[in-house]
Amino acid sequence: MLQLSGIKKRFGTIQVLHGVDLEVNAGEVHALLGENGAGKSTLMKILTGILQPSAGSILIEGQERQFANYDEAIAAGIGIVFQEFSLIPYLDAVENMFLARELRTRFGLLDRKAMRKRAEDILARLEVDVPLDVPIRKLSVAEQQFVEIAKALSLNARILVLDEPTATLTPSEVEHLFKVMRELRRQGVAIIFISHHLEEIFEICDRITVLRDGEYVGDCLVSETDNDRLVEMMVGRRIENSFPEKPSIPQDAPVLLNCQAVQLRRGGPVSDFVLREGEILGFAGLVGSGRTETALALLGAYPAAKCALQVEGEDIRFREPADALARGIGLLPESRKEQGLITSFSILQNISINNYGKYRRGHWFLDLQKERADTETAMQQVRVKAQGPMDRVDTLSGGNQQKVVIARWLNHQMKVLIFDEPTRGIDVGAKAEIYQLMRAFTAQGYAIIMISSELPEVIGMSDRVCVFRQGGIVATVEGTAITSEDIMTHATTGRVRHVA
Amino acid sequence: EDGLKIGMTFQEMNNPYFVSMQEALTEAAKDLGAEVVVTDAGHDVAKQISDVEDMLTQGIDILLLNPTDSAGIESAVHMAKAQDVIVVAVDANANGPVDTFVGSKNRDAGYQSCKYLADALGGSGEVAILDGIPVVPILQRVEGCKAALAEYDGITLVDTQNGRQDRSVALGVVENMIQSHQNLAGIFSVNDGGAMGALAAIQGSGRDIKLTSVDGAPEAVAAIAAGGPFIETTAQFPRDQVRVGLAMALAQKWGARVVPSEVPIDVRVVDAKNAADFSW
Amino acid sequence: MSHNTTTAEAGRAGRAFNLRRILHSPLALPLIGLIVVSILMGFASENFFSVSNIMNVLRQVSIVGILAVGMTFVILTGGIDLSVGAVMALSGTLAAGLMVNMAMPGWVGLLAGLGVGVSLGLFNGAMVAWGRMPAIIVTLATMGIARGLGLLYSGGYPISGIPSWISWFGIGRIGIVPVPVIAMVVIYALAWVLLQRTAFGRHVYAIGGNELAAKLSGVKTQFIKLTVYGISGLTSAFAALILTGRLMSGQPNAGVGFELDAIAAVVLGGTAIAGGRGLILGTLIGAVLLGILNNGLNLMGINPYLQDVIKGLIILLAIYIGREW
Amino acid sequence: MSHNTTTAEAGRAGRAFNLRRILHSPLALPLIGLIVVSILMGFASENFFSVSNIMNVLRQVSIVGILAVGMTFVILTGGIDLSVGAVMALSGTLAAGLMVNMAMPGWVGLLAGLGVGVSLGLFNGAMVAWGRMPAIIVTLATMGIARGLGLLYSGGYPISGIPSWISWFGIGRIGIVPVPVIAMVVIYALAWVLLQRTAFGRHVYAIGGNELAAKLSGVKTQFIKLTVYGISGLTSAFAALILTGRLMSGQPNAGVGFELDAIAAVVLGGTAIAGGRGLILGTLIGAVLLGILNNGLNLMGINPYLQDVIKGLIILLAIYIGREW
Ligand SMILES: Nc1ncnc2c1ncn2[C@@H]1O[C@H](COP(=O)(O)OP(=O)(O)OP(=O)(O)O)[C@@H](O)[C@H]1O
Ligand SMILES: Nc1ncnc2c1ncn2[C@@H]1O[C@H](COP(=O)(O)OP(=O)(O)OP(=O)(O)O)[C@@H](O)[C@H]1O
Ligand SMILES: [Mg+2]
Ligand SMILES: [Mg+2]
Repeated sequence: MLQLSGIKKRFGTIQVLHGVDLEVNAGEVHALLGENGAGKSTLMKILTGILQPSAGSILIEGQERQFANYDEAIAAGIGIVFQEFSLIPYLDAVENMFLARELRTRFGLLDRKAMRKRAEDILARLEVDVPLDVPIRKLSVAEQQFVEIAKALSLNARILVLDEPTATLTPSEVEHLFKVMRELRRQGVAIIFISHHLEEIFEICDRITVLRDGEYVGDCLVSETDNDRLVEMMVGRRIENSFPEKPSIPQDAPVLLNCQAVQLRRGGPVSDFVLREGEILGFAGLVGSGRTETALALLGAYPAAKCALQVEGEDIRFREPADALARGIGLLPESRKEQGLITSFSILQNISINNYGKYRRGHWFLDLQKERADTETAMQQVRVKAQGPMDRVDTLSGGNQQKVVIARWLNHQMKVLIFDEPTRGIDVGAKAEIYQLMRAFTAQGYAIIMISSELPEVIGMSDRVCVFRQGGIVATVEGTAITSEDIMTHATTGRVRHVA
Repeated sequence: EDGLKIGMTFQEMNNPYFVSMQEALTEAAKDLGAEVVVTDAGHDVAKQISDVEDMLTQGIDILLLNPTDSAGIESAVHMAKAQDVIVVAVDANANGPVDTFVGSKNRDAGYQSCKYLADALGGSGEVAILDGIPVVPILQRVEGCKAALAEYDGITLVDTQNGRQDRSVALGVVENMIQSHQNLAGIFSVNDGGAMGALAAIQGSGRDIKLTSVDGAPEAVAAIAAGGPFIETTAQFPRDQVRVGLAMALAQKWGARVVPSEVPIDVRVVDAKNAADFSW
Repeated sequence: MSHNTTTAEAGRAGRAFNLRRILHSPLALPLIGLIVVSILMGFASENFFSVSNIMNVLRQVSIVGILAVGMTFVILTGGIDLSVGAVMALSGTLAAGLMVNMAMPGWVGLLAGLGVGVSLGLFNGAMVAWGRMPAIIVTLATMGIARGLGLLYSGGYPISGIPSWISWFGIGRIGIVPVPVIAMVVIYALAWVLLQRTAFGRHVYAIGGNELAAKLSGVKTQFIKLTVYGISGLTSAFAALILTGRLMSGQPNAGVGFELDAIAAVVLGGTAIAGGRGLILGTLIGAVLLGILNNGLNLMGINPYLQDVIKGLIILLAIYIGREW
Repeated sequence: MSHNTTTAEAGRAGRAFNLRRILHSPLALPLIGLIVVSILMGFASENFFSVSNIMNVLRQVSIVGILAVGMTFVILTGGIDLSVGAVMALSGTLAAGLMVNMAMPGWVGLLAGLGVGVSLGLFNGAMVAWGRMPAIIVTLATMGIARGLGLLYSGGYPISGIPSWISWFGIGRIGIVPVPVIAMVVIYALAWVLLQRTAFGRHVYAIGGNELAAKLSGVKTQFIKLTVYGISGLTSAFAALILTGRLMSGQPNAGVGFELDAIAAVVLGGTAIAGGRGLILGTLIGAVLLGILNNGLNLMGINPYLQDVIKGLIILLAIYIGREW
């Protein structure tokens, strides 16, 4: 059905793809695997006409094709769900799904009824309930992801590319998606599926192609491989058990952060929790359960109705994240592109952005040498793959961008770090590194709040877990009680405490 | 409600020339016990029409019109006449059934200034014109000036640039003129605002360039009295224009059936000799 | 951010009128502003609420109101058009010039005027869309070029002597409603249909919302941008037509600073200056609000210098109240 | 997007001069534009390259050049300041008024002028930073308010009769170099240090690059924005000082349209109008380029109307060549 051979791509002087092959059959779900920056997204952008290859050929049903732009690829029956969202924030779901492919009435006006009907049909097929009249930016990340998928489905594509669609979904939503993918497979659609979750690969995929550093490593049938072998193909080495040992935290460890009451919206639930030195406190819950908002409220970045905080025993209310930073509380935000990176900046400038207090010369001026030296150290610590600290961050792969944002907090003498979905879109190797890093932080006496939608991660990393539901904490589980059943029960049926 | 209501619309009010008109109007109205409404069109005819419409809504009896543009304002004149308002054009004429036009002889003003300049240069030398906003009175001054210069064989007009009647713009423009014409001997500015900028440029350059202008603004008169490059301004009489205009309107209001359709107000040469005694 | 500023919501609000919906529509705040200012003006000046003054205000609003239509399209895509006033002046001047100096029939002049407006608009659009140059500087340059051309052509003099029927566009009436007001309403209605009921309109919003995403979804972003500036040129030319009718002459100096009034109208109407959000009816409200301010302050006989100050403060207040969070 | 427009790279480029670096610096294109236009002007007018004319050009550039410094700060954060010309006029008028009408010593007047500029700048900044209102409309309103206040205060008359030593700021010289030129160079040097060598400067760029990200990582975005508009007010007041010295009077209507010249200088200098990228030295080059255009076209004795057209076309050409991809 689809055959890519010898695809090469260079950006300026950087060779990103060195002759990659990929063969996908009709009615198959084909996994594309590789570390961050291996070139997966780039390859898919070439397939869909968004980027032009420097060399190589694309054959569809035996015919050589060249797409000058995405439109031509769509016409040839190719659809893609991008790794980065491509929705228009102020248009609603229907308008987004039919953007540039609107249905029209006889008079050339929009046929809004028909579009709405078709959108409802497609979303019903996905078995998701997405509000249709609300601008897309009001929807949760998961809802937006489903709109993206629905948009690609509305093209009736014969070749469908899903670039990390599950990164923002909960397990039950992933199940939804897989059901739809199976149905499409039955209809003969060829699906290319990119994910860093290997268990998903084993669940849904038929065949696998692995890339490493822009090189084609090989392909194989899912039924003929196993987890360890895949990881070795991807990373070139074995990865030990990825979660580090949990240290034992003394019951009387000093409380760094005492959140006495946080209420996101007036009339909503009120939550409280404490964070002790040296611990990792997990925030679990379904997507949209209010974990991110709570975290932002703590820092003063979200206008919560109420937020009573004690930092090291002192009552405090932060007006903006800068105040929190001054008290040693930092955030790794959930969406790196919108909230984390300054894309026009270099890696160096992104890392040192809130660190200038350390790089002073003569009180007022920046010490550029020290800034650079520190940045290079930080980049090595998190293993950012780049040519140098002066590269612009928007040329990095998604995973490497995430590492840059993490590196921002390495040079600080922080007390509390809030990591919101720290491993979203991160490859297995890097994930393990991030976990090690988090434990290294706590060993120095920091405390970490980790918001995560990946249950294994929550269970593997957290010393205690606060489970969120409908905007508030419904339960806090500790030690051996941290099991996936327990957390899921609370997250789906826990009683929400409302106050008068 | 029954008192006399006088409306006056100005083409601009950030120019002492028009500000002094407004002062004269306010004084006169005080004597009469009349109410005064004043608007500032900021050189925008469309806004000026709107201003007139708004004043008509307020029920004015007399409209003193200082048009930004003679042709453009015509519809406002018609509207005013349709409401039986007495319309007197001041300083620049307006098309349409204007009852009286009271204004300076702008062509004469340009002519006299440039004649004075040419004479001061002994009838020969390079001269430049510092132009202004393209409205009829200004264009007439330039015409008059060129006519005067043409009478002297020895005078050559080497440059015409636009200083937009703005001191800061004129300053830069004249600095450039002085750079490009090494033999420049005289400059005529279409108004005193531009002339003050030109004066600063001439003084800054240290060259001997003579400057004349039109208006008779207090600053200009003071500069002429002080001696120096600024040798003459052909004064207009803004306060008198308003006073005469108001008188014409009142005459008609009181029943006069024949009022002059045009009252030209003379201009007067103000130079170092008489500057000390002159004011608007 | 406020969550009542979406196009789709407004679409729904159009369907059934109930108070809730109106209050949650992005039009609510501009409308409240309009009503409050009107009431204040009504108290301050007895003539304000007369039918003749209302028509008077609307007629005065029409020119900037029409310019603001094109401006809305442009701003919705995230651009800006500083050339509208100058393009209007040039288009009116050339139209009048053809009629007077070349003795062409009136309709030829008018068509030529429209042609000039559209051409300059497309020129802007081409620079922005294909030249990938920032709109603010492109249209700033065009503003200078258009002014210069108008003055060059006319030698600085206004051009009068155009056929008298053209005054109908500026001062005619149909019933008691002035022609410029009718023209303005028709243009707003067309713009509404275009923005809310056609694919083109959706694409305009999409580009302003996220240009890259729109492009990736297959929106012909360059073509849409080109068109949007073309529309702005066209509405400038329509404004020129009414201006020419009102002034009965071609005025190369007309419309200085109108671009700023048009921008103010658009923003007062609740459209985001960054693009992507806003409603054309909001612009109409914004334009009327500005007109009422000018008219009311004049009616109250306030010192013209003070008027500038008051107008500035009221605009600030209106934007402050209507700002998003 | 081109990837040679980062501040740090320019920082590096500053350290070692070699041709490669200069050609890859974001300053390269503005500089080439400047050189080409200068050479053209030199051919067209023999006086162009005289020392006295060069000093003349630089002196003329100084006022807009200084305004453009504040404008650069503001634009780098993604904002815009339309009020610079009006704030300059008001600050100069009030300073002159205090000296003349209130008979205060000159330095009190000058300090008061600076105070007025900074206050209005902070007023803009407060509206933008805390009021979360769009900069374009806030500063547009401030422009109207400042103009109105200036005219109200002076009654429309220029205020003359200020102490004669103040003319030193406008027409004095140190050696052969005019004082305004020295002032401009000093202000640019300070701005360069502030932007390239302090944390404040980095934060200015960061806000323009991604405000939300900057905020979440602990940049005091509101404070920085406030400061940036304050700086713009301050540079407007410095420009007023030089203008007052040049005109030896307070001019309430001076500087109309200077905001557009300042924006043009910033953009010609390669700063992205959307913020986040650009260099202060580029702005200097842009301002000089504009000044050379004005001066050269004047020297060539070109019809003033035609000058507007030519200037517009050259700006378009310069931006076209220097645009990013
Ligand atoms: N526009 C660009 N200019 C320069 N380099 C680029 C550009 N886009 C991508 N790259 C580089 O290409 C490489 C491959 O990136 P790509 O996004 O395809 O990786 P990926 O396999 O999708 O990684 P991830 O799993 O993190 O999404 C990366 O090293 C990235 O830095
Ligand atoms: N401005 C807003 N107005 C209305 N609803 C909002 C707004 N912002 C967020 N929400 C909703 O609030 C809910 C909580 O969102 P939040 O992002 O805190 O969830 P979360 O638990 O962190 O989930 P995620 O895994 O997506 O980060 C979501 O359903 C979201 O749609
Ligand atoms: Mg990728
Ligand atoms: Mg979240």
